[in-house]
Amino acid sequence: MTTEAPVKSPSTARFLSQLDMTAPPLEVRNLHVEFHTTSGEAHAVNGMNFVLSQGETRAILGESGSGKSVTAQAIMGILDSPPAKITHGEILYRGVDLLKLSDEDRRRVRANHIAMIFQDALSALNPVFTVGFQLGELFRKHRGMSRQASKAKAIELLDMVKIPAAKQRVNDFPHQFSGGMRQRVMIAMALALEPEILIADEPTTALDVTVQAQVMGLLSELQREHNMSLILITHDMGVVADVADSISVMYAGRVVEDAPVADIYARPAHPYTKALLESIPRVDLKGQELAVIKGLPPVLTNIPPGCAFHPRCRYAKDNCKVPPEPPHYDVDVNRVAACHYWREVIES
Amino acid sequence: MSDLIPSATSDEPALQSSSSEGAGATGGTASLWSDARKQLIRNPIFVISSLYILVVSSMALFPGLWTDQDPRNCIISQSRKPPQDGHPFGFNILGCDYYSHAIYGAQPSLSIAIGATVGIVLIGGTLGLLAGFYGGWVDTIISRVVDIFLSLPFLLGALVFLTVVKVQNILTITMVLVILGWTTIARVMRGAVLSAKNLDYVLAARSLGAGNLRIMLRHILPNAIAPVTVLATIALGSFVAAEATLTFLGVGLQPPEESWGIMITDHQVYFLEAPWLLIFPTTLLIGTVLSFILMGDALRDALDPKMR
Amino acid sequence: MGRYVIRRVLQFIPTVLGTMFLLHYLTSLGIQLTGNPVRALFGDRTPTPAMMAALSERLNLNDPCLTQTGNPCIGLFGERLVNIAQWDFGISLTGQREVTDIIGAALPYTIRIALIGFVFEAFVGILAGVLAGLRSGGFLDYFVKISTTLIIAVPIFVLGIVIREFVAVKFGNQLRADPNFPEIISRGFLAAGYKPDYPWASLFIPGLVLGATSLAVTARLTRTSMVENVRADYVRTARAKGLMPRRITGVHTLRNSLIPVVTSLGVDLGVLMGGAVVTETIFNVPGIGRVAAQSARTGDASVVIGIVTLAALIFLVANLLVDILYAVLDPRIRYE
Amino acid sequence: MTDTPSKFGEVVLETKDLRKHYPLTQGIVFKKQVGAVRAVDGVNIQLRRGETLGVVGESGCGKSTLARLLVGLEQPTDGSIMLKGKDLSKVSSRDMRSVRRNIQMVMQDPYTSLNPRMTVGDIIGEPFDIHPEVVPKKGRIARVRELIDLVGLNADHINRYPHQFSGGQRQRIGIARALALNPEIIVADEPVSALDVSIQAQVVNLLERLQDEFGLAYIFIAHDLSVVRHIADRVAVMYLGKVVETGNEDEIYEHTTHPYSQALLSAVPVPDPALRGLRDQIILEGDVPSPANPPSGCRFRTRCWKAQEICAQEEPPLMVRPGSEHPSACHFAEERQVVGAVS
Amino acid sequence: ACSSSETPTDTKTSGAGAAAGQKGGDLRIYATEPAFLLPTAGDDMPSINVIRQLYRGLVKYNAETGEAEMDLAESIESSDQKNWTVKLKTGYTFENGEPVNADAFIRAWNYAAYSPNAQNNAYFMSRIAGIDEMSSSDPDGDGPKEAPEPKAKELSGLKKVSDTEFTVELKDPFAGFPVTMGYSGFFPMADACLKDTKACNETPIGNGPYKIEGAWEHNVGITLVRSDTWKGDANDAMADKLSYRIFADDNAGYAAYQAGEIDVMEAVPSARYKEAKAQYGDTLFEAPGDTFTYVGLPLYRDEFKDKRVRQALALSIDRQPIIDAVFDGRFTAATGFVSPTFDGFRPDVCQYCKADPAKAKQLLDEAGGWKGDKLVLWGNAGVGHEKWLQAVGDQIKAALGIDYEIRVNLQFPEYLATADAKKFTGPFRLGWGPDYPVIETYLKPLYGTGGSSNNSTYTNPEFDKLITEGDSAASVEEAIAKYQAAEDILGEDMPVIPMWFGKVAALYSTNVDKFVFNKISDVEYGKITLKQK
Ligand SMILES: Nc1ncnc2c1ncn2[C@@H]1O[C@H](COP(=O)(O)OP(=O)(O)OP(=O)(O)O)[C@@H](O)[C@H]1O
Ligand SMILES: Nc1ncnc2c1ncn2[C@@H]1O[C@H](COP(=O)(O)OP(=O)(O)OP(=O)(O)O)[C@@H](O)[C@H]1O
Ligand SMILES: [Mg+2]
Ligand SMILES: [Mg+2]
Repeated sequence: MTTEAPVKSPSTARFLSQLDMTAPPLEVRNLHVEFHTTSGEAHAVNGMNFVLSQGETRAILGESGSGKSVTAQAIMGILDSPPAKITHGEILYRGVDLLKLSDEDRRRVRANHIAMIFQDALSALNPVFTVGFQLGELFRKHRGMSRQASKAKAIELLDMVKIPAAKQRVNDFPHQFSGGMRQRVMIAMALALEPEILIADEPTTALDVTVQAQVMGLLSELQREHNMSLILITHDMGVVADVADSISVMYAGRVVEDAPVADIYARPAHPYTKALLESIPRVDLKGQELAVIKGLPPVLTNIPPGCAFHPRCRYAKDNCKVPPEPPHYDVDVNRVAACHYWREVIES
Repeated sequence: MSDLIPSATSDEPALQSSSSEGAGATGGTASLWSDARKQLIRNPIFVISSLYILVVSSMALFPGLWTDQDPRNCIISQSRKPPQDGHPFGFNILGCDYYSHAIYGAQPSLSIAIGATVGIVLIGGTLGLLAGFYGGWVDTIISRVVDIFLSLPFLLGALVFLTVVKVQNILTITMVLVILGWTTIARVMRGAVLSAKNLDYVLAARSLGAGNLRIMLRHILPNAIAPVTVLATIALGSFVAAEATLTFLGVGLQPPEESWGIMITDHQVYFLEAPWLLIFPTTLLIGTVLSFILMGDALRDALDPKMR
Repeated sequence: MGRYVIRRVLQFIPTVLGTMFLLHYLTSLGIQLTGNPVRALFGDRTPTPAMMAALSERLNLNDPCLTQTGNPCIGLFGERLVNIAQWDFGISLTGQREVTDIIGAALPYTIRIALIGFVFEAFVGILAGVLAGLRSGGFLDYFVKISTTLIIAVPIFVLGIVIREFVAVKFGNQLRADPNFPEIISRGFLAAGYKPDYPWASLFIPGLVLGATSLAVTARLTRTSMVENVRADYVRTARAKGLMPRRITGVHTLRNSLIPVVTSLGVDLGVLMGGAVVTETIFNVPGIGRVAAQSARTGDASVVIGIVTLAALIFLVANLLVDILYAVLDPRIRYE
Repeated sequence: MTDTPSKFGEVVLETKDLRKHYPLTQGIVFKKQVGAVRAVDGVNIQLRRGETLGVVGESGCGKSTLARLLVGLEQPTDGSIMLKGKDLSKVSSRDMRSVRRNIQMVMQDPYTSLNPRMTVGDIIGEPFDIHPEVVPKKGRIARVRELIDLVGLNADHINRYPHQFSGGQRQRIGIARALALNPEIIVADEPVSALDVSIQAQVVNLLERLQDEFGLAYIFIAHDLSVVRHIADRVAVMYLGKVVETGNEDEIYEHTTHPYSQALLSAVPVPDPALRGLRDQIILEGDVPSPANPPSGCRFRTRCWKAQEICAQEEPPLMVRPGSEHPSACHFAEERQVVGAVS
Repeated sequence: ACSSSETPTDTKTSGAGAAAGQKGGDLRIYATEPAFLLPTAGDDMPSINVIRQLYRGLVKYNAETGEAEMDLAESIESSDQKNWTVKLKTGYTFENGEPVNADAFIRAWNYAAYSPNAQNNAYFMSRIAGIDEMSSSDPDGDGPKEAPEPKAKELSGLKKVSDTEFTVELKDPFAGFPVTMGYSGFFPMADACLKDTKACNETPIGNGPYKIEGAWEHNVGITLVRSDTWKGDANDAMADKLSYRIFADDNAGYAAYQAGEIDVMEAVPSARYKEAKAQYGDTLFEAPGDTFTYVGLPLYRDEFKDKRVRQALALSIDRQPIIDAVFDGRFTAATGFVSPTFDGFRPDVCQYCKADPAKAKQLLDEAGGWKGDKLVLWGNAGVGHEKWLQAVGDQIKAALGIDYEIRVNLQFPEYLATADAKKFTGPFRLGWGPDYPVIETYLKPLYGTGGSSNNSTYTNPEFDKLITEGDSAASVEEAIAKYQAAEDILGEDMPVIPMWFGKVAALYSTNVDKFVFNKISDVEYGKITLKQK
């Protein structure tokens, strides 16, 4: 893709000059997000930490409600506030704390530097505008292109994500596409301005396995081509195993284990990760009875003290049940686990 | 119903979507009513309007509680005397105590409104239920009939109906309001039933072998009732106002009935000379209409998870 | 799309016929129940049978079915349909004018006042709704909510009379006392009712009163729709695309939020045309609403039937157009 | 399907050439049928007592329609369903109720499949209201509590409403309802796909336990092939309203012969990074064609890498072909190991 | 009789003097929609108000005295009060140039009388010989058979003598004939007008001091400008322009007056009277009126047959407090059966028309007490009669102890049908307005045997005889004496309870220099002068 000269305002220039290109593309430090609800404050994210390095694919894994999407939206700066409130933490993009930027600068980071793909492409695309309009809009608003030029760009993008007959389909509405194609349109939209970082929030959960394979294949291909860093949010351990470099496992809004992908599957260091791995059936093995994680995920307005996982944990001892929550123990280089008993876990 | 119930009809898209939402998708649905109740008692608007309605209803049901004067006991020489000791609202044209008039006037106004609301809920609800549930030609016919009645402008329609029946009493006015008002409920009900009828739990009951009646009454109706309740509350308010407007147009209740509508219409011309004659009944009326509408709004917000 | 339009148009026919039959039956029943309305023309002087007969014949009230209570008078309905197809709605009781003439003369006024009301309703209503919806739960939201509820709660005739007496007469007189004040405002916009010298300006206040209720409804509907849409996934996408807040609201949120609003506005135009009964009476606008109210009271069946048929037709056509408009605005329907 | 001797009991459910076509109509006043969505188009399956038949396939291939046909929510357009040897289309409507009792359903979405206005007791007890002959009135509450207990919930929760339970618990309530009439067959339409992985295992284990306890036969529909492998004894792979391959778990997963099944299986991600890049992944081009207008001949040919001329002309029957021991509907059926295969 | 469903309010009385002011200006007039602008058809006040400016007839009424004066007629004479000779002045023309001659009158009257033309003013022709041949009735009521064509197309009683003279033969002698000729139903019409009455109704071809400008804008307004063909009194058209603005609601009209949009509003809405008097006292014209409101008694019911019962009922009512409370004093309590503005009016004819509860009770006791159930008071719906009827009921209840209920649910058409069918079950309210300035207009139609509006079914041969004698009396004075004797009989028999007569309350603006009111023919719009700027 050729890039036209971006329209740069002085403030953009100032922002660009702040960036430290030697710093990792993204670093999240001790992020806390709360939601104000009728039944109290819901602590959706409680001290999220991770570092995304250049060209890396980092998977954020966790059950429904563990705060994956909220984290992603916090990074994008598109949380609805109210009710959401970031109470703590830093989100460093190339060393610059996004939370401290002006609204205008923050807006420019989106799509230009960090882009995002959503889970449900049908509702994430505006039903009343053509796909071409929605793609072209990016070029018109961020690059100041003409209608025609932006349409040509849109067609180019559709071609890039392998949508057949892109020239015609650019005038279609989202509902006229199949699920897989819609998700590819979303990918095209996210990649349009060649961001450095792409956040994909469960990009294939709504798709069939065969289509999922297509889309995931396309995504990793494009990631490689554009040398992007990718945050892949999912709860499918299979998908992660196929594409991720490193994994952050979340439980109740907190990373409980952060490790390179191979280590986690081979020797999980946190009881939650371990239980998760044991409880999933595998297509390549006719397993015996599945292991079960007893109990339920915590209610976010009332997270158990100490280790949030302790009520469901078979390793839990008394010190897990009282504050403070377990710190991130260094298990290995690049590897941490938030469990007092990670050694036992890793060895069992 | 041009001037009067558009609040109900036009908010419908929102309602319908809420019904589909309410009936299905979210996990929050389930607790719909109990959650709603919790939310409602904490909502000052809801509490105040319910209290107001309670007061007004008690006037209608037990006027004796509020006044021991006979509103028909008039001294013509007291005509249009301003409020004074023992007669807080003053006297009307014929020298009757205006306060007791206002108290007794609540009954016809509310009877009409409540009667008409019950009517539209029964008729509109039943027809909407049948249309939505059976679909096919039943739906086609009912929908066309709805279209026909819907196309009559409310006030003009009421003028035509009431001039035809000639007799303008609580019953006929209620009937006319029902005839012109049931369609909104029918449409909302139909929409709610349509979205409820293919829900999984209805299919589950079907696969157990449940009959149509059981499915309608036990599974569909309770879950379609929320949007209807909201609409009915708002319609109730509109009907209180409608009674007054019909009286203004000369096709409303006839004396010696005493309704707020009559009181307002009779005395609107004196509003410079004896403003209290207009202000008291109008305030009572607007308060009631307002309370019902706000109550409906609060209900809608409480019942629709999306509005939270 | 074309198919969709044709289907809607075809559905329209039975509805129109049904509406007309309903009206026909009602008026026939009215005559059957209460007797020949011609009698009332003579007031307290009893007319001779010859006079009654002559007038009844002229007014087409001599069909024997009109004396049989409950008879639906199908024959008469057929005649009526044939006549209506030839644009003949009969003649009025008082004055014995062609109903089409009466409606033709009155309609322009109603169209004017409805248009004023409509423009007012659309602009102010949508604006208020959008502002309230964007900051739901904020001060403006409460303000819009309370004021619209209040407007809905006040019977329109009370509102109309209060505005006529206090704004047009009292306040207007103060302005009129000042000879330097522009007449178009003091005598036009603030006229006490319709005034032939100011055919548009003097309809301004009546138009506002007429549009008030619908305005409240539009504002509320817009608000609801906005609130629903500001949290929509595609709005989130628009934000993720780094668009300006103004564009997110103005293009992505508004466009979707306005779909139900625009359709309800379309129906409103029909409602306004038929709903001007009270407003036209209070502000002495010689439109169809005022004529209908008067005719209904004098039992002038053919005028009432003509006007209500017209109003119903306008309403149905508005509905039809709205459905088509809906399909135009929402591609999901268009391509079904 | 071959009647290979089986460790399971007699055949309790069998469909013969079962079809469900949803008409597509056109026309304004007089509607005429211009086509049909062939949601289920000639399906033959057999289910034995105590057996689990897994049905897999992509979205829209007709799995749910098949399920609805089996439990009587839809009437078949053609073909027959034999329940314990009785042809359901020939059973009088009076007997139908008691026959139907033998086959019950568990729905996909635990959030929408329970009436939010009814208590758990009412929900589980409703089958008894509809079939009062099953349990005498007096015994009902006891029976309901028994069922609640059976699915691993606290019987004291009988008066709670569904929203007070988690997804997994709700799915148990749905299962309890299905069990109430002592059916022999349970049709489960994606019973775990709405659940979190950590909860999914609980429900799968429960279903297995109940099968062992009561000798139930399951039709287990899923799009997650891993779960199906875990629970099913035999598997039927569906594509566009047809069964393209069927066989026991081992035959399908280890010795699959139909190209579609192969592609499907190869696309399933395996939670083992060690296998990354080593697996033989077949990526299919394009989307599933519309069931209203399926391709001629073999329906898979438009996406099949093996397709030849004959595939467009002749529809391959579902039968056992040389070189394999289980039926497959492909002219060029050929074994290829995809699962766990390291290329 | 102007049929009014409303509470009879105002009408006429003599106005200010006729000293000529200055001509010119645009007089903006409050009006309601006329039914017709054809003299033969318009019988309602709104129509007549306009017709009188467009057309002129044989006779007019003096603006100050109300006396009948020759207008287009040179003379109207008779020796036997039955055969009348009308001689016309010459030189008058219609707007289109046609002469106003004997034919112009004969053709208009024939047109009015011919029943298939269904002209409302046919009624006024009913004294002329030959009227019966001009109408035919349907043999089977509303049945399928059509009414046959009437036998004659022209009144046999009308004979043209010359262009300027014609004779009228009446069925029965009537001394008041010339006086009635001022009524607009007797105005002449042009040939062109009758050729296309529909067009003539919209753009009248008149012969009066004003002509229409443009056409009648229905429900909006009618604009008249001074006619250049008018040969009569030049002071009959003072303003250059008469702009009638049509209102549907008098409150809206009053608002327009308040906003300075109207110069003359002949009827203040009754409820705003007090306010108007306080605010616009200087420009409020008040005079006694001639509309009569009464409570009829259904003599066809047993309980009302005894005249003492009727007298007792009448005696229990105290009119003035009701008038003050309900109508802000806008009526004059009735003490007889004819209007105080009429020649021949005498105060206190009716001795039972004042409140005397004690005597009432006594009379009722003498009559053997009340024999009916609850007294049902009837009124037509929608115009507020219930208020004063309730007051009346309260007073009767207080005086006689008879409980009452009110039936005001019938709209006017049905109410009249009930009256025609003699189905009132108790006292009923009705109103009456005079057709011509002879007191007979209050007597014969209401109480004469078979009178057109004798809703009480009162019949008294002696009363009938006195009326007939009055009709054929040689002079108006003699006639009045007979009529007064008849009225005395009513005062004793009390077939109805007279309630009150209207009062005129007309508002004019400060633009008006001189307001002219004619006690017979209402506001003289043409004679009103405006302040010239
Ligand atoms: N607008 C909101 N108001 C209140 N709570 C919210 C809101 N949005 C999210 N939450 C809560 O925040 C928590 C984390 O939500 P999040 O969407 O991040 O979960 P997730 O890990 O993405 O789950 P899933 O796999 O279901 O997408 C959830 O418990 C959710 O209920
Ligand atoms: N009532 C219906 N009318 C018309 N077509 C229908 C109807 N129900 C299902 N279909 C169509 O039949 C086909 C099969 O649908 P079905 O729901 O059985 O698929 P499925 O395999 O269960 O898919 P999923 O995995 O998405 O649940 C689909 O193309 C669907 O659109
Ligand atoms: Mg998420
Ligand atoms: Mg399915």
